[in-house]
Amino acid sequence: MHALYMVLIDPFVQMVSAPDLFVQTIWEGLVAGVLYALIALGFVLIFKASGVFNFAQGMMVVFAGLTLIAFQDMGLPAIAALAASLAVMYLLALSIERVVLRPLVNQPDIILFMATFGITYILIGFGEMIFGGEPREVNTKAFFLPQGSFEIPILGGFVQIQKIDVAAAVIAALMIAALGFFFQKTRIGRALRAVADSHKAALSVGISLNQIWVIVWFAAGIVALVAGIMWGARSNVSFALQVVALKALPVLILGGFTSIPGAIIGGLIIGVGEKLGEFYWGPLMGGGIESWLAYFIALGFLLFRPQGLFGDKIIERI
Amino acid sequence: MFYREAGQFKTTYPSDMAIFPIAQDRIGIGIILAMAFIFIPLFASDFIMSSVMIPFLVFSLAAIGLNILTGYTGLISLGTGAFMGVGAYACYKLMTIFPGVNIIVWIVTAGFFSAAVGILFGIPSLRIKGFYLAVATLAAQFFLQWCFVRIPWLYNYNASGAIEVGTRTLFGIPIVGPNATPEARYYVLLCIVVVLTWIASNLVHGRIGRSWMAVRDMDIAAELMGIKLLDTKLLAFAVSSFYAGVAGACMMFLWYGGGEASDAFNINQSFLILFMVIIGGLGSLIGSFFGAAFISILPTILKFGLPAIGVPLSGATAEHLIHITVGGLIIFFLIVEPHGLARLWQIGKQKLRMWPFPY
Amino acid sequence: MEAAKALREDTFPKLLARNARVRGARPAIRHKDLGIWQTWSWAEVYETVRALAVGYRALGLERGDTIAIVGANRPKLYWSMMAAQMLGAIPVPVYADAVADEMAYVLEHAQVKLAAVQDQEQVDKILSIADRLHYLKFIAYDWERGLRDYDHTRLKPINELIAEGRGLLKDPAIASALDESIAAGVGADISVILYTSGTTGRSKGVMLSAERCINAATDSVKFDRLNDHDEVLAYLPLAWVGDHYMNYAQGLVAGYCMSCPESADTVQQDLREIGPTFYFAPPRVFENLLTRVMIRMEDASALKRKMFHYFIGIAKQYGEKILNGESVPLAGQLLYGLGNLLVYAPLKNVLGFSRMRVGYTAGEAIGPELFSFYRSLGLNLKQLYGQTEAFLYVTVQPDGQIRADTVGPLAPNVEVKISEEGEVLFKSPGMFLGYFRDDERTHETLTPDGFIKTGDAGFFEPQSGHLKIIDRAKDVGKMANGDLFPPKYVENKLKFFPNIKEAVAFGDTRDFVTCFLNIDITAVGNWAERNNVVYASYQELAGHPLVYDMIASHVDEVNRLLAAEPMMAGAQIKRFLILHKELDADDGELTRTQKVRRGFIAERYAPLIDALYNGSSEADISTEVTFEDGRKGTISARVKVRDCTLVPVSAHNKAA
Amino acid sequence: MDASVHHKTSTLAKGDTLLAVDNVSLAFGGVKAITDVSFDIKKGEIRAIIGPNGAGKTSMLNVINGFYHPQQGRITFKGETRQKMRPYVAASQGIARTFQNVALFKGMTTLDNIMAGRSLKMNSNLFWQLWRHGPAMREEVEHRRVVEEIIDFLEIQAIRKTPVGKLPYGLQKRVELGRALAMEPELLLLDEPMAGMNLEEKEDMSRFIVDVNTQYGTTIALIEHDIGVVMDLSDRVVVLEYGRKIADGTPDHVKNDQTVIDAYLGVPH
Repeated sequence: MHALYMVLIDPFVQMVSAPDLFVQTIWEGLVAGVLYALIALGFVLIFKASGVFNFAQGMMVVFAGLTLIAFQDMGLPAIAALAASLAVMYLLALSIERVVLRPLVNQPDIILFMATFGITYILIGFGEMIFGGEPREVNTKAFFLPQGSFEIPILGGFVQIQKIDVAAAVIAALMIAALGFFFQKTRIGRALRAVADSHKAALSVGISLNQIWVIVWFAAGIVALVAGIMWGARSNVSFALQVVALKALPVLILGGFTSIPGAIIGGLIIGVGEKLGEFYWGPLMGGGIESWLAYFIALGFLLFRPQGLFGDKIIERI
Repeated sequence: MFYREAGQFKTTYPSDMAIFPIAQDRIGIGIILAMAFIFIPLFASDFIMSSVMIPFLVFSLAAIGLNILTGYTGLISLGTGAFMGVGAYACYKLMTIFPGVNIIVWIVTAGFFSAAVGILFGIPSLRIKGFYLAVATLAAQFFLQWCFVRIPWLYNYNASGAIEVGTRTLFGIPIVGPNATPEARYYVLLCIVVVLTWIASNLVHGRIGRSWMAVRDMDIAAELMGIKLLDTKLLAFAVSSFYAGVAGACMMFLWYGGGEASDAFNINQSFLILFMVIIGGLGSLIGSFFGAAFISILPTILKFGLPAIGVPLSGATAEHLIHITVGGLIIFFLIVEPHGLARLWQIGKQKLRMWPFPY
Repeated sequence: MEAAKALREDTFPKLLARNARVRGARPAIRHKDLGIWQTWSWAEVYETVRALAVGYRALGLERGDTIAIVGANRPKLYWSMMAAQMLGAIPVPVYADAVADEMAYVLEHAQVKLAAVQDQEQVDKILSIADRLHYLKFIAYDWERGLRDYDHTRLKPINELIAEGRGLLKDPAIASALDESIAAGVGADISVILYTSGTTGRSKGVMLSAERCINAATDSVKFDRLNDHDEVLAYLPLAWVGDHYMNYAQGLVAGYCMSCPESADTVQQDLREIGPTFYFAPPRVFENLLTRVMIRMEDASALKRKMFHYFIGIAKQYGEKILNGESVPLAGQLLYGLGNLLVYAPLKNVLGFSRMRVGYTAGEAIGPELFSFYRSLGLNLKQLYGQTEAFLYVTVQPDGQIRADTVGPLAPNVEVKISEEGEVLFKSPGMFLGYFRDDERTHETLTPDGFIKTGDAGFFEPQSGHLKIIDRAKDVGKMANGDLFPPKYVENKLKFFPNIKEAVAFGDTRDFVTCFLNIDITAVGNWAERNNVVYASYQELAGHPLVYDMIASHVDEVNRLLAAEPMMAGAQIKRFLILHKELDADDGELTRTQKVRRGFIAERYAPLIDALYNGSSEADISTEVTFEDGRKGTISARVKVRDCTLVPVSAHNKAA
Repeated sequence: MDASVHHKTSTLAKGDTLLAVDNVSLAFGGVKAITDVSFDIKKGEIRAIIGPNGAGKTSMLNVINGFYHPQQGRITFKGETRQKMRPYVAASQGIARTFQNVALFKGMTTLDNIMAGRSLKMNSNLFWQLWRHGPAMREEVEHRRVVEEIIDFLEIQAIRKTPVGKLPYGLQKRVELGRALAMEPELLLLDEPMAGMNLEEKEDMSRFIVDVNTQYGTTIALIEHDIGVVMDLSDRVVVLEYGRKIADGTPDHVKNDQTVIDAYLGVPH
């Protein structure tokens, strides 16, 4: 009886009795969710355009972040470092297309998926060799990102909010708006959407498949760079992030592999869900349930909606 | 070239359906077994034994397990490491609770615990397919990994959180623990691997293997033929996890000899075994061995081989190089032969059978 | 004839009974069926054949009756022969691919009362000619597929006959009657009637007696030391003497096991699986095989191809010498050993010849190069010369006396003499009793002193005592200038090239030799692919200028070879053409054993022959053809004629 | 042949109703695939289902063997009426099928594909399977025999051990028929068995279908576009258009039906 009470009733009593803490938890969940969403976003871009389940997206975030830091270390001004990092991400996209994707065209999905494992491994080895294995922080000041925090009085308590988190949310929103614009209004964006439907359609727009791949991987690289900056600004960037980056996967399941809004909403749900779970239920189980809760949320969700939040009902044909 | 198939005709179905219907293949297997049982223990150094052969065998077992699930049944799993962990911890608990029973019994029994957990996490596979299922298996990976750390009962409340292994013997010879020689551990492991490989081969060549492959190749057709999808998939999960579990127990007790276990069964281990299966060849038992050899021995070669030939290599650089090399080779192999080393082997064998003709 | 008297088993049923007694558990016959080699031991075969005999008896088959055996090599058809012989009836194997007309003639002429056939196809064929078969009472069939709904008043599966026979045999009276019937058979009985297709006229039914068959087979079994551990593949037509001799007679005498292939498509695979120790094939089979080997090697990597040809060269140099036990330099032995490891042994394995102890070829002259090729690989391939009327053997090459250009010395107990016209005449242990219901031709064939005329021209090589066959006696011609013209000799030289499938040479009473050629569509098609020659049909490929060029180079090569031989130098080919269609047995251009019918072809393609001799560069031809389904049609074509270079015969050769 | 394919014989006699579909309607989301269709299949007959593309033919087969579940209607098979079929029930009760786009197990050999068709009849337990001995091996051999007879029947001996993915399309179709036959079905559903075949292959396939029907007494329902083939093979024809039944009867009757002629000639409604 007691156990049931602890699980089913007590957490809610706590929420109501300390509403400011509840709001604070939700806020932190949302912030974590934004980061998950950013990683998921890069993933969705690639999957949508090329059908590749890009396992390396998390690693690309780390790599992009560390590259930026390395350029700053070399004394480059922020803008120049940013530009140089973008160039590196472009080169990365180009070489992935050349070395990996092009020779593997028309192979089954699982093969391409495995190839992105290979990319991950190379990025890890290469990254650690160049940048070292130490966690690094992004110099937030150089990017005019706000620091410190402010508090909002709410429901008889206070909610502490990091300014950088607000900035992250804003930037993420801008990023999504920009992507939306890119997909809806530009020629290349439309071509990318076409390619998701059929490769032939894309060709008829006059863009080769290879170009499209470079573009989406580069776009994913940009998203990774932004995610890397945000993440690095909040805490730090290290290769350990790779595991955190895997959290983007349940987000995808929730949101669907091809839906950009899905990635965002999924990210927020997962972020909030796991923070609430950790804060209110975690202690019952010895803590640390954050490491798996996201997957269980996604799993539970899948059982009822295998096609994801925004997917269409699958009619199996034969 | 070495094949002399003329005159090897089959007059009964059992001989036609034998796993090695060609005499030369049987001889080849005999030679390999003789090498494994006689020559390697005789001539290999302790270092080779404990750093090359034992890891290779442990990984082979795990790879066979994952191959049954992914290669034969078409279900991608990213949780093999965790299932290995279940085996290791189950074995640890069993040997602590029943110290009188031989450790080998518990190593094998541990597989059943792993199988049970595997079935549990396999249930979603009825509704979830492809990458979605892969993500679902991550739930198992992280949840179980969490359990290994957060449930002190599993590691007998040792302050270090590690598995502590005492000496265990078979016929008076220590096979587990600090006193066990590499040879003794190798032999135990080899026997387990040989028997389990034989069983796996029996399974995949029979009705069960066919239903696994049917589900893999065309699940709807399989279902309409009366193959029960859930049963088939769960059996694959169970068998696969059994192998992973035994591999995990072997890893902990015959290779590592105890230690910080939660780290050994993390997500990277799962990935590594998936690589073995892919590079070795999906849906091929021999491919599992190839893949295991490739992925498990390659780092050792890089780490010890390069310095030996005069290339100076610090520990850290070696790690990085290994990552790059493994990653590069994965991509290389996928491009050259997406069906893995097993396919190359098969093509080579076919060439030898048809020699001097090209096909 | 001493051996014959000592023989207790003078009929095949008695041999079968002996085998069942002496080696009852050893395999007697295999059949690749339902995926595996179903095997029956001698004891099982004996039991089954007895049952089948009783089954046939119940259908009214009696001593002296004939029963037609129609189909591919199937155990139940062989058993039907044995069963018939148990009853004292005479099996008459018939070519399964015979068209309805031919079959009607043979069945009616042989007065068959029953027919044991393979499947629906044969049943349909016989039913379609049933009104012409006045003696035929009943058809037994092997494969039941598709026959379920047929009217079964005169039709029954062989299986059922066996089952009924088994039931009846439970009655001791019937069993002992069967035993008596077997015992009543004597060696002088007609054992089998083999219809020879013959290059001219209607088929003749060669009557062979049991003891003569068994004597001949006993001789050859001893000659090649065959025993009951040998294995053969039964793939030759049942009606051909080769199959009846090698598989049926020798098998029963030596007690070895014959294996029946799964289907005509799988013979090559089945041959590989069985790996026979004793093998018999007409030259054509070896020729096709070599063509296929060469074609498949063309697709190999450059390195492998080089290696292959290098070692084939080594084999040419040393292989035959090693096989004949002659001395070979050590380097040669080592190279040959390496070649054996890398090429010969694996090649033999792929072809299914790994276990072959003795191999024979006969039926036609074999190209010397072709013959050497197989010999050089280490295959103990030998030639024999024989005839249906002899129950095969007249001459045979013993181990160690093997030559490509002769057919060997006399077989054991055979007598041969050469007539004044150069025709080969013989007397042999297996010689026939006569043609069934054809005394006239029997008399034509026999000389007054009891020798059989072979119709072949030949002579004994003085130094070796080997017989050399030149050609059919009536075909060997003289050219206008008196030079010898042996058409087959020329044709065989041409046919050794894989690209040339068939050749018909003309030159009798003419000023020079010309020939028709058929290209081998597989070989030339392959060549065309590699040389970017585009074609839509056989006809188009055959007329392609590049193909002509290639074939012309082959003909030139043949001319060089002919020029090197003093007797044949005059028979060099001056002009040739490539026919627009393949010569076909269905059109009467070939015999059922795939021999060319030169006279018929000359008549049919008269305008082309005119063109060859009147100097025109092309000619129109229109011929009637028979399609597979029996429909007739015409094809017309314009065929080009090509001139060749004649090699001057050197003074040295002339002198020699 | 000593052993033969033992076909499941229900108590039904030839000519009894084997399967009846009553007022079945099926929709996906708002899209209606089948609207209120009823027809029956009699034991021992060859029943054709024809209609223009998108008429709901394949959906109908999917309803019959339980892959789709209709929103309305009933299915009666061998006297048992159900609201909807379940795939497993359909298979174990004796309904087998082939698919419009060959649905073979591509990675397996011809032999294994057909063996897989025997799955329902094989039941040796896991223990024996582990060792591939005793009952497990006996069972394998026993079923191999049956499968070999099917291979013989369909004349595909030469490709017995070829992975089906490497076979030409016509042979794949034949193997798929073999796999369905291995289930010893009472009702065999063939979804465009001759699609994409040349004339000779079509003739072969027609012969096999007729032989299956006569030799094993299997009831056959087939979808086919080649009207000539349909008219030759089938005893009765049901015509669908836009998910509705527009005609039902003997080939002759259907051929002369004005609605059918309009449907095929595309007369606007």
